[in-house]
Amino acid sequence: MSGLKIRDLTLAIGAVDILRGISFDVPAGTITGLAGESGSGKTMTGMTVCGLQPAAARVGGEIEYDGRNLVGLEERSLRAIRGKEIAMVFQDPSAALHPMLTIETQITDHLRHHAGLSRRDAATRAVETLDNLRVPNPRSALKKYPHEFSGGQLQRIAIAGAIICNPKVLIADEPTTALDVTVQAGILRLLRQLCTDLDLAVLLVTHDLGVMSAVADRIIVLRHGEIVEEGSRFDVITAPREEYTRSLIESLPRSESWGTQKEKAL
Amino acid sequence: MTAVENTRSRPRRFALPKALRSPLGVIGASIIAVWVVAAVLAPWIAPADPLAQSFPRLQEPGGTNILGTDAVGRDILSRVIHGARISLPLALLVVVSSMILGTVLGAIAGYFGKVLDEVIMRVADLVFAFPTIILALVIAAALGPSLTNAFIAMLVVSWPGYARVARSLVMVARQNEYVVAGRLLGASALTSLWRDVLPNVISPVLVLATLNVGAAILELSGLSFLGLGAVPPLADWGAMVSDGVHQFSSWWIALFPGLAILTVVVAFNLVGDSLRDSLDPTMAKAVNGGKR
Amino acid sequence: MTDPLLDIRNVTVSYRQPGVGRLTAVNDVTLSLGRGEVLGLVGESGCGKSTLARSICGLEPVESGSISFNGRQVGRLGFGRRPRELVAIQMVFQNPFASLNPRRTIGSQIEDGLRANPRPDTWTVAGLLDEVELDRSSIARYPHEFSGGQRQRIAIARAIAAGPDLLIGDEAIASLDASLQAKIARLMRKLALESDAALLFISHDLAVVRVIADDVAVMNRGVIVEKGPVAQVWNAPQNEYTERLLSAIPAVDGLGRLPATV
Amino acid sequence: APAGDQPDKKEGASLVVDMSFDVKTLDPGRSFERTGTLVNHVLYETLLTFNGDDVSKPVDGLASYVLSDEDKVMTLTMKDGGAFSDGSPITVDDAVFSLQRVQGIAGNPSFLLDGVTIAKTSDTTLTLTSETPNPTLAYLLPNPSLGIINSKLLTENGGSVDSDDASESFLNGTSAGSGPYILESYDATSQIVLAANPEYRGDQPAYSRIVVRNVIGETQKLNVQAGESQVAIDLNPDQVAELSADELNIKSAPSRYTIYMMLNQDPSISTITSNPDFSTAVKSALDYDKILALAGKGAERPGGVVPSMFVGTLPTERGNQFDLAAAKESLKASGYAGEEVVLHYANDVTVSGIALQPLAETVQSQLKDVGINVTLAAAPEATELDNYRAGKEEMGIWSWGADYPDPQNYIAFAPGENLGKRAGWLAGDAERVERLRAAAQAASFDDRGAAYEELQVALNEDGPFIALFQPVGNIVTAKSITGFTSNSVWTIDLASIE
Amino acid sequence: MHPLARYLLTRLGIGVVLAFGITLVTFTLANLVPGDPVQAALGEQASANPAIVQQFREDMGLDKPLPVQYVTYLGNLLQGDFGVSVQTRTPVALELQRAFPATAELATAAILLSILVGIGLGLMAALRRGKTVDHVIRLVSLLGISAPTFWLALVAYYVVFYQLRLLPGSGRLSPGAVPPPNVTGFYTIDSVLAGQWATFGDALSHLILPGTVLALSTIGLLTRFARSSVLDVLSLDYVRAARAKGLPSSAVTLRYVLRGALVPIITVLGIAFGSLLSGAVLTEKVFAWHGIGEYAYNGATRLDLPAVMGVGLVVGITYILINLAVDVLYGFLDPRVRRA
Ligand SMILES: Nc1ncnc2c1ncn2[C@@H]1O[C@H](COP(=O)(O)OP(=O)(O)OP(=O)(O)O)[C@@H](O)[C@H]1O
Ligand SMILES: Nc1ncnc2c1ncn2[C@@H]1O[C@H](COP(=O)(O)OP(=O)(O)OP(=O)(O)O)[C@@H](O)[C@H]1O
Ligand SMILES: [Mg+2]
Ligand SMILES: [Mg+2]
Repeated sequence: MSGLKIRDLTLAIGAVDILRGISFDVPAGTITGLAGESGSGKTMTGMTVCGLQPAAARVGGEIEYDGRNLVGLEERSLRAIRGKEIAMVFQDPSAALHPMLTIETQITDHLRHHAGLSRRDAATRAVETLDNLRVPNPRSALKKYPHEFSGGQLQRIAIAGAIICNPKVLIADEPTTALDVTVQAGILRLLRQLCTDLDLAVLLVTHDLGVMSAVADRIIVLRHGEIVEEGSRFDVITAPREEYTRSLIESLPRSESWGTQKEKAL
Repeated sequence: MTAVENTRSRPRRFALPKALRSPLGVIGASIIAVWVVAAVLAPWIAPADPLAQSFPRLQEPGGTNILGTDAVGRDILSRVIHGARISLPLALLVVVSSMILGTVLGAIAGYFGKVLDEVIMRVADLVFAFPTIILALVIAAALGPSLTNAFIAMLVVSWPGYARVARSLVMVARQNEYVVAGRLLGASALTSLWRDVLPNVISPVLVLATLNVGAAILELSGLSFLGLGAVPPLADWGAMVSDGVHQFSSWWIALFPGLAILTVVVAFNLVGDSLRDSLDPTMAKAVNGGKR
Repeated sequence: MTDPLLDIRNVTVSYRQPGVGRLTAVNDVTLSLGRGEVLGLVGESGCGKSTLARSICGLEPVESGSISFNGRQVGRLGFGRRPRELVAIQMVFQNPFASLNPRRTIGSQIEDGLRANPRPDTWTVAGLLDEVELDRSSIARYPHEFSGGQRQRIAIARAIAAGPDLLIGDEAIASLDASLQAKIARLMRKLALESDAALLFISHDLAVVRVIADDVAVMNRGVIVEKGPVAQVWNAPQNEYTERLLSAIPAVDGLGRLPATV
Repeated sequence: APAGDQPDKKEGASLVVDMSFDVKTLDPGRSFERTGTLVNHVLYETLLTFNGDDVSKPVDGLASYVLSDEDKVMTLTMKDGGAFSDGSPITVDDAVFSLQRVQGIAGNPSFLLDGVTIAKTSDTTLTLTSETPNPTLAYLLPNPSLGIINSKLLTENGGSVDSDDASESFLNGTSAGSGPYILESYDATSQIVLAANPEYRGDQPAYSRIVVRNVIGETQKLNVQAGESQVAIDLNPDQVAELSADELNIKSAPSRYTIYMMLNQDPSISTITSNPDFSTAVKSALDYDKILALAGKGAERPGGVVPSMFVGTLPTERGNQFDLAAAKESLKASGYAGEEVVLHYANDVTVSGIALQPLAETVQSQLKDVGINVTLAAAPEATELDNYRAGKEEMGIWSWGADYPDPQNYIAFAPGENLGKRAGWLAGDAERVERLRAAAQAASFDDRGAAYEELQVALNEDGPFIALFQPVGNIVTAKSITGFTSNSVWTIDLASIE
Repeated sequence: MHPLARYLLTRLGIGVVLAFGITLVTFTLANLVPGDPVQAALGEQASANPAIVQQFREDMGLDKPLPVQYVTYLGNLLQGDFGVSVQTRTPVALELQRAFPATAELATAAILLSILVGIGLGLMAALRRGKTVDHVIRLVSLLGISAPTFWLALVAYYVVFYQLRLLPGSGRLSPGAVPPPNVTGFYTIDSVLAGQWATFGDALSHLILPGTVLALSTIGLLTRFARSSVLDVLSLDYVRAARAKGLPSSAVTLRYVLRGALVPIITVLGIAFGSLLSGAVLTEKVFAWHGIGEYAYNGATRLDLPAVMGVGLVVGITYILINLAVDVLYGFLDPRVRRA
């Protein structure tokens, strides 16, 4: 099986245990949702998979990818995997793209580095990718700077940069939190489509259960660095086993629970 | 976004104790303390009267005069010690007055905007467009050399730094929702400025002031060096270095007062740095931006 | 029919944007609100919701049209104090970390509210703290000792202390944890209605508004495109934009249905 | 003769002279500062001159002279064969033009010819006629400010003998004289470069090029030590004391400056300093030897204001003397009760390398010992001059440099005269001094010495001036320099440097 | 009109107003001086003669009322005439032409040095945050900003020139050396243009000591600033994103980090320039560098009104131009500014 196998992953900074031994799989062709309250270690998990945890962090356990354990791998080999095989998408696209570099530079520099393509070939590939992701006028978009795009377009561009090297794994850290619902819908569709078309293993980090419910195949709920719930999307949302998960779901305005309270208040 | 962070991590009161916990801050504070003690106790700890020309001229360091004597036979060590009584209080006075003046003007400009802002900030630009020392030079030359006039010159050239910082801080701070809330509850603009805005921008301004004490000492001594500051026979460090220009091979005349300046300025910078490091990043940036 | 409490007629507000020209943030908006009513205002980011709210408070100059409150014209807030009658419009803001002065005790900040109240004896600080379910001992504490949700309650207490006839919540719960949102929203509604005030509840999230407001207005690019009772708008949107907005909300049913895009 | 004809070891080499500049212009008719004088002396020849170091007797320059019996009319006869640097001959018209121009353009040196009428009397002669007997005229003519200018060239470049003259900037770029050097470039702030004048009819100077640089005293010392320059002009005795005579030549001579202190006599300026007893107290309170020590080795203290090398100088013993007891007594008699008196001085000038500041500090400290509270007021000279010349300073320390080597120059210290007025000392204020002054001015050559000595004794006793000392002038040169002449008028004769 | 062009024009307009303000301030200040410029310019004997004093006043236009003097000055200024120095009676424009390039060359050398060294050290310190290198660099930069320039100049002069004889001490060229033909006024550049390599070496060796002394405080300033802005950038998302792309760290540092850190650094360059000029006034005195600092000092102390105003103007305009250049550079580096 391609994709990621995470086994007993631990991460500590100083005396603080941030991840306390978590194990789960991110199989290819599926979206694995990672949920949990703020500070539960969602982002840390994603970063650790890429080997981008803070320098002071101590990592234990295994992250198996393509038959290798990424934990403890030397920086050079990691760098060869990073961006090429395992790509990342961040929460706020306008912060994750350098404001002073053109789109072209930002979505092709690692392509050229990893695949040794010429500038022109890389640009051609970039145009194709942007076009696939339905970014309008891809050719002229390459020459533009991030501030000239809307948030949704930027996130598409960022995703283009992430998939341009044909990675096997995509880690998306709250890719829609900074966006409006209408835009969010588009990005979610895109993720779904990429996952299927490219047989990507997607790790989707989000605290939004609506998003989970829409795209994740499996849901993992993290709390204080431990997995408190894991299961298929339907199971977790309709029949949460953990108290914590339940409270999360109940507080959602989508359920009718608010309505009853409104009547009460009146 | 930034506003969130900035309120979240800001300590409630001025973070002196925490800031001074850093080792460099401690070193800086200790050096300042030593100089302050030296300044206060100067008459008792200085080996000689700083004005008494009672020694052989141009004695090398060592012997009776530990740091040597100057061209008229005064003890350099005593003069260096007494120099602290001039440089330190004057620099503090310059910094405090220009801080008050600059902050008030900058806060008004930042809070009220429009014409007031334009007028105040254009005047500040005007002052900025002059290199400090040249403007101070003209002022000091115009009014005649004296510490008072050096003070006036320094005040004129240093308030804009505070005004800029205060203005930019106030412009951000007045966007804060508690400021708006205060207005909605019926506070007048002045009340709002005084009660809700100023207290929340004052710590970076104070940090800037601490950082500027060093610069003020440097500039004041620069004026004295040019003969436009302290009036002889006052033992002023800058003026003492200037004496050394005429007595080059008697290197001790210029060396020691220069070292005195260096240590004090280093100390204030160390303390200022650790204070700034204790500020949250956005405010620290404002402080950096206002530095000349 | 008596005059409504808040009467917004053909209001247009625009901003000057350097190098671009003027940007009309609120375009010819007409709305009214009576006592005891809860109106939700929804729309996407940047559509002008906050601008409208700020104009109602006199914080933005109105370019054309008029806003009247209790029959009194709302003018732009200048250097002076706000007119006594207009203090009856109070607002709760989005950012719980910026809505309290970090250097004053929460007691004194709530007192500011009481001082602005024409009937100051309606409330006491302690009573208000009870009302928002905070410990009375909090009076002497400073904002940084409270969590985001607690701060938002303090901000609500301060607004309520002023005895408002109109309470505006501008994304008042948006930055809170999902589990807290319901609580705070409920609190606002309850307090507003108990004091016979109107509530203008602004949010970009239609799902949230749906459960708290009686009526809802949908705003798009500065224009109110649809207004009506919540159930009607939710179940049978008249406007195409509202429809789009609604269909983009992911359903939390665990069925993996992708939200619709246009 | 072209320079190439005389093989010389220094041919082609540049001579570097360091001095602190006070130059404002190189127009001889306007220049009266030390640097300008030094340079103009080798750019322009004068009708009369001094022979090397000896300023006691004017000798023939471009002309020879006879003075009429009553000392009123001087007849100058031009010598043949003189030529300007552009090759044109020097005529009597050039001489008349040059002198009249000095008068007409009313520059700093125009006082040299006050009350003198200049007339051409033949193709080779001109006369200078004074209204009153003017025995010093011959001592004035060597002054480089009275250098002879190429009148034709200057007229073509805006020159005239009246206030319409517009040739100053021309003269700042091109010299129009007949001296051993011509001006190559002039920058008032950094340097003046001179090149040998191939048309010069005297002996070609040893150096074909001279760079005079503007450098402060302390740096001059380092430069001459490092071999960066060959001549340093403004070293003070302290600096000289640190030099080794094995490595450098040091020539010290009394300078023409008198450093003096002034006590204002105008009661409206100060009731304290105008009190004669106070004045006397100050005169005895100063420890002159200690002050002299500040001026370093070689400095002297004549008994009065006239420097040691001039006729009529007063021996030290006859001058004021330090007497603490007497000072305290006079101070008591004056009724002085510890009020602040302000001592003014310029903090940006040095006189022969001596800064006034330590001096003022020492005076302050010495007066303190008898109980006089002095506040120092330092200012740049430019600011202070105005105060001083307007007679508004309570006390001041200034220097007076002889404009020409004659004691008559020191009449300025008399009541009602230039300096006297600045001290609030007006004509009629001091009967004895004025009587002695008249006597000194009337004295014939042999008696002048004694007459001026008497005058100075009276000045010391009754006057508001206290002569402090006469600094030494030091010229330090590299060992490669084997000789030069110097005097108090043009400091050093650049053309004489070998 | 292109927004950038309009922006520049606005800035230029403000610059003109500022320059006008500078003349007004200098004029007012210089006329507050208690001394009389005429006394300062005239000798002992001449000043005692009222006729000469009067004529000098007329020559210099000092007999007119102050407002008339000011208006005349402004009028002449528009024709590029800065007036005539009261002290030297030379056109101020001419004197500035001589003095300004000297200072400009010194300041340029110093600023180039500071940019190179300052940014380099700052980057190094930030990348090795908390390590020994970082501490050493911080110490050095702290000393740099804390040492009085005039004192450093003295010490450097004494040690490097006087004791060690490593470098020439004073002046811009060796004594007797002929300056290269004047094109830019920068001896280093002019000598290269004229192909005079010996002169170039000479000018350069004279530039090193004062240039370094002058640069030290700016290096300190820039190092500290560069360090903190690099640290800021290092924590930004786009740097994380760049690293997540598997780019080599040199590419991340140079392309992403430095690029982002440069913008705030550029903005302090204007400030640094101001402090450099202040330093120049003090440094020039020690190194006998006959530049604008010395000219200003002499002008101010000798009450040479036109000279002081000339300096004020030239320096003010330079400051404005430099800040304009900084703004343009800023726009060049940051596309967001380019548009707004
Ligand atoms: N650089 C760091 N050094 C030390 N601790 C860190 C660092 N970054 C994050 N942490 C800590 O690690 C824990 C997990 O953080 P993480 O960012 O993974 O949370 P998260 O689940 O992504 O939260 P959110 O929903 O707010 O993004 C938190 O307690 C946080 O304080
Ligand atoms: N002070 C201002 N100056 C210029 N433009 C502004 C200003 N404030 C807001 N705008 C612009 O006006 C428009 C409406 O802004 P407003 O804040 O009212 O939107 P909003 O609906 O509250 O959005 P959000 O949901 O993001 O809070 C936006 O395009 C915004 O960029
Ligand atoms: Mg996270
Ligand atoms: Mg809003």
